[in-house]
Amino acid sequence: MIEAYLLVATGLLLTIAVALWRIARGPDPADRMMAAQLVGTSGIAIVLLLAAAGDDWAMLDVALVLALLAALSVVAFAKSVRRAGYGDPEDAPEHEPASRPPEHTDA
Amino acid sequence: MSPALLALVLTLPLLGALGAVAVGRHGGPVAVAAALATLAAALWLAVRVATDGAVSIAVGHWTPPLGIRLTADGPAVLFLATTAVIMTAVVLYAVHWITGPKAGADRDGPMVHTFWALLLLLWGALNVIFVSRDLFNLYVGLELASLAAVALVGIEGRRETLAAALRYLLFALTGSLLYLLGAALLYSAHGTLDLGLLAGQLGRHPSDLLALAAMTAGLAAKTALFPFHVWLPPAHAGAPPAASAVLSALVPKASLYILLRLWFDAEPDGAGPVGPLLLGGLGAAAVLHGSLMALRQQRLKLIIAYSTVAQLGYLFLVFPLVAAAGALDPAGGDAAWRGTLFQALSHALAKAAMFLCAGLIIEAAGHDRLERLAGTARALPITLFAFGLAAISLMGLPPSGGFVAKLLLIEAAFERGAAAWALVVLLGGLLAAAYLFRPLAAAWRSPDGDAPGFAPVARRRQALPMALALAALGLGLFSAGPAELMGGLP
Amino acid sequence: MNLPIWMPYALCGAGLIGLGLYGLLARPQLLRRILAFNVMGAGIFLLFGALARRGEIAYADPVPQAMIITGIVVAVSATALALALIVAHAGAGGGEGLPSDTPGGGKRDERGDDDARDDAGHDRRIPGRDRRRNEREGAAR
Amino acid sequence: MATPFDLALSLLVLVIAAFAVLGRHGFMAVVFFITFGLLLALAWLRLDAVDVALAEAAIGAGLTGVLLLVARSRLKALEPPLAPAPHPVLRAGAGVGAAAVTTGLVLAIPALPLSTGLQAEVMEQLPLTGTDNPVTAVLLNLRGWDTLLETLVLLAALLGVWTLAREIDWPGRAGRAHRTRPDGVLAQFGRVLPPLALVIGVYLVWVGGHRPGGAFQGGTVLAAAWIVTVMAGLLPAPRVDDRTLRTALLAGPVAFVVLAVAGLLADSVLVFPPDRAKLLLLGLEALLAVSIAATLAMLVFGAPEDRSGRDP
Repeated sequence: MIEAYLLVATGLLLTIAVALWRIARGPDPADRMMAAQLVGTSGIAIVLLLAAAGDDWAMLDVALVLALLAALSVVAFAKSVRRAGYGDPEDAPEHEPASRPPEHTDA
Repeated sequence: MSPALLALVLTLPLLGALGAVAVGRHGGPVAVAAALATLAAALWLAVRVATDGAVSIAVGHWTPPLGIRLTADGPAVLFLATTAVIMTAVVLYAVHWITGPKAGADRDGPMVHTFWALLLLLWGALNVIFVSRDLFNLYVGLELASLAAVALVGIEGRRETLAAALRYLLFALTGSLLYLLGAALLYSAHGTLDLGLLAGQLGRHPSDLLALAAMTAGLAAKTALFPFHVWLPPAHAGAPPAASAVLSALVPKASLYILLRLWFDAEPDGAGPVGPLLLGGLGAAAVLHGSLMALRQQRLKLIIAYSTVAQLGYLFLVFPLVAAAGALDPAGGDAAWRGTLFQALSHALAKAAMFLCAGLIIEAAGHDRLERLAGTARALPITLFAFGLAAISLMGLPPSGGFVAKLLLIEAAFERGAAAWALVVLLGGLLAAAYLFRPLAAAWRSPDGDAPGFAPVARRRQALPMALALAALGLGLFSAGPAELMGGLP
Repeated sequence: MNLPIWMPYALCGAGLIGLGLYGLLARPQLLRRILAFNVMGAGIFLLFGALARRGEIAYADPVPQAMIITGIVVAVSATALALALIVAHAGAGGGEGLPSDTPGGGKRDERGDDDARDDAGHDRRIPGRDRRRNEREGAAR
Repeated sequence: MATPFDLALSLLVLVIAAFAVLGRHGFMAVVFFITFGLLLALAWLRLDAVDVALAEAAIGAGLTGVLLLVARSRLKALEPPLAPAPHPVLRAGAGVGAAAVTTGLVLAIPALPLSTGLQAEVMEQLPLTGTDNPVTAVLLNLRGWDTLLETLVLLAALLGVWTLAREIDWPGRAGRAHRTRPDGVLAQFGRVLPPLALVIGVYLVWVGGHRPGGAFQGGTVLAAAWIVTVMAGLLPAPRVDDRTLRTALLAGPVAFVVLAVAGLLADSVLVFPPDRAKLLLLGLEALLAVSIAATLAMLVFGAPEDRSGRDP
C-alpha cells in the first residue's frame, strides 16, 4: 500500500516537472506564476500522499500551510505587477508609464 | 556571585537594546545607562576572574552536549572588558553626535530610532561570542553581530554607504554559511558542538578536515583577511564615525576570536603544515598590502580603515608561529599567543580612539581630506594628541600595548627560528609610521591665509578618544596583569 | 539498489551548496546573489538534516531540527535586510549589481552576456542590439 | 531505503535550484525559488522532520518568496543600471571553488562517522522540559539561548530595514499605501483568507507543545494573515512609532531576555524550573508568536516611505 502511495506521488512529481517547463518558458510573468501555483497544488497532493504512506497525520498541517502561503504569494504577485500599491488584477493595464523613482537622500 | 555577573554582562546590552526600541527617539539615555551598567559588570567580572579563575555557566543548567556552555576565562574577560570600555566611549560620543549641532534635541528620524538598539545588539552579540563555547550558538551570535554591523554601515543611506553595506553583507553571509557548513559536519560526525567536548576529537576524519577548512575560510572572510578584505575599507570608512570605531575595533575580532578558539581550544592536530603557513602568509600579505594602500589614501577615514586591514594581518601570524612541524605545539607558542591577544586588544583600543578622533575632526572641519586639514592641530589639540598616542600603539613603539604585542610576536618568531615573520612585523611597524605620519603632518601644518574655520568641539568629547588612546598605552605600561590573564595556550 | 533514504537528500544538499556558493560569488545581480545565498543555506540545512536521519532510531534527532529552524529564521532575516538594502541602493542611483572593486576597473553600464539576457521579456526596453532581441522573441512567439 | 520518489525529488530540487541560480531570466529565477522551497518541504517530510517542513513551507517557500517578489518588482520599477559582469577569472575561480566544495562533501558523506546524535538524551530529559514535542523542547528550553538570540536577529533585521527610511517619511506608516477596489478580487481575497490564516496560525502555535508546530511556524502564518489584509487594502500598515506595534515587536524578546536574566537567581541564565516549565513555555511561545508575526510582517511592509502614490 505504501508503495502505491509513493508511486502516485512520483507520478505527481512528473506533473511538477512539466509545470517547471512552463515556468522556464514563460513568456509572461503571469504564466510563470500560474505554473508555480500548479506546482503548489501538486505539492499539496504529495503531502497528503506522504501523510497516508507514513500514517503520520501531523503532516497535514504542512499541506495547510503550503496552501495558505501559496495564496499569499499570489496576492504579492498581483500587487507587484503594478506600481505604487495598486494591484487589482481586473484593471491592470498592459503597460504603464514609468513613474519617477523616489529619491533617496540623506536629508 | 560570578555567574550572576556573567549573566548580567550578557543580558544588560540586550535589555538596553530592547529598551531603546521601546522608547523610540529617546534611546540615548537608555543606551548610556545600559553602557555604564555593562561596563561596571564587565570590569567587576574581570577582577573576579583574575582573582578566582574562570567562570562557567551551563545555560538553563543543561550541561553539554545537550545544553550550551558559557565560559568567561582570562582571554574572554579581557575581550569583554575591552569591548565594554570601547562601547561606553562610543555611546558617550554618540549621544552628542546623534542629536547633532544643527538639529537640536528634537531630532526625529530613522537614525535616532535605530542606532542605539543596533549598537547595543551588536555589543550583546560580541559578548555572547566571547564567552560561548558552542559552535552553533556562536553562529547565531555571529549573524546577530553581522546584521547589526551591516545596518550600522548603511545607516546614512547614501549610495556609497549602501553599496559598502551590501558588499559587507555578501561577504559576511558567505562567511557565515561556510562556518555553518563546518558546524553541521562536526555535529554529524561527533554528536556535539561544544568546543570542550570536541577537543581532542577533531582531525580524525576527512570530514573534520573539510569542516575545519570551511570554517576557517568563512571566518577569515569575516575577519577581512587578505584577499577577502575588499569589503572592509569602504564599509568602515563609510559608516558614521561612532559606528566605524566599533566596526573596525571590535567586529573583525569576534570572528578571529572564534577562529582562535576553534584552532587552539579544539586542537585540530591533523591540520598539517600547509594551513597555518597559508594563513600566516596571507596575514603577512595583509600587513604589507594594507599598509601600502593606507599610504596612498587621501582621506583620513580611509587611511584608518586600510590600517585595520594591515593590523588584522598580524593576528594571523599566530598560526605559523604556534604550529611546528604540522602539529600545533603549545610549548613554544605562548609568546605568539600572548602577542596576538595583545595585538587584538591594543589595536581595538587604538583604532577606536582613531575613528573617534576622525569623527571629531570631521565635525570640526566638515570633511576628512588630508590636503585641507591644515590647522586642525591648533583647533583640536586634545584630539590630535589622542590620535598621536593611538598612532604610537599602532606603530608598535614603547611603551604601548602595540609594542608589547610586536615584541612578543618577534620573540616568538626567533624562538621558532623563522625570522621572516619577525621581518614582517618590523616592516609593518615602519609602514605604519609612514602612513600615520601623513595625517599628523597635515594636521600640524599652519593653515593658509583663507583657510575655513573649524566648528568648536567640546573638550569632554575630545577626552573620549584620549581615554581610549591612554588605555592602549596603559596596556603596555601595565602589561603584567593582562599577560597573566591571557595564560598560556589553552 | 540499497541506498539509505537519507543518501539522495544528503547528496542533493551537497549539490545545492556548490550551486549556491557559485551563484553567491559569481552572479553579478545582487538579487540573484541573495537567491543563491538562500539556495546554499537550504543545501546546508538539507545536508545537516539528512545526516541526522542516519541512525537506526525511528525518529530524527531533534537537535539538528531545532538548529535548522533557527537557521531558516536567521536566513529570512538576512534576506529581508539584504533585499531592503538592494532596493534602497538602486533607489539612491546604484545599479543592479555592485560597482567593480578596483577603482576605474569596471564601467557602470558594462554588462555581461547573462545580464543582457536576464531582462529579456521583461518590461525594460534597451535600444540598439536589444531591439534585435525583441524582434527575435516576437518571431519565436 | 530510498525509493524512486526520493531520487526523483532530490533530482528535481537540484534542477530547480540550478534554474534559480544560473537561469538567465530574473523573474523566472524568483518563481523557481518559490517552487524550490515547496519541494524542500516535501524532502523534510521524507526525512521525518515535520517541524522543519512546516518552517520551510511557511518561511522558506512562503515568506521569502513574497519578500523576493516584492523586492524584484520594486527594483525593476527603479530601472537600475545593469550589473557589471564579473571578471572571467573570478567566475572561473568561483566555479572551481564551488565544485571543490561539492566534490569534497560528496566524498566525505559516505565516509562520515555515524555519531549517535542526541535524540536519546533529549528523550530522557523531555519530561523536565515542559513540552512533549522534542523539537520545541530543544528550541525553547534546552537550546533556548540560541532562540533568544535568533529573535534578536529578526529584530536587528527590522531595525536595519528601518534605517533605510528617509527622514521626511519618518515616522509614517510602514511601506507604501495599498489601494484596491472595494468590490475587487483582491479585497474579496483579503476578507476570506486572513480569518482562515488566523485560526491556522493560532492552532500551529498551540499545537507546538505536543506535536509539530510552534511559535515560528504559527507566527509566520499569522504574519501572512496580516500581510494579506494590508495588501488587500482593508487595513493600513501601522505607523512605525505606534505603541501597540512596538509592544507587539518587543513582547517575545523582552519576555525571553527577562527570563534569561531571572536565571541568575539560580546562578545561570535562562532557567526553566521543571515544575513551572510548562506554563513558562506556553506563555513564552504565545508572546514569541506575536512578536515573530509582527516582525515578519513589518519586514515585508518595509520602511516608511512616500505614500502619495503617483499611480493613477
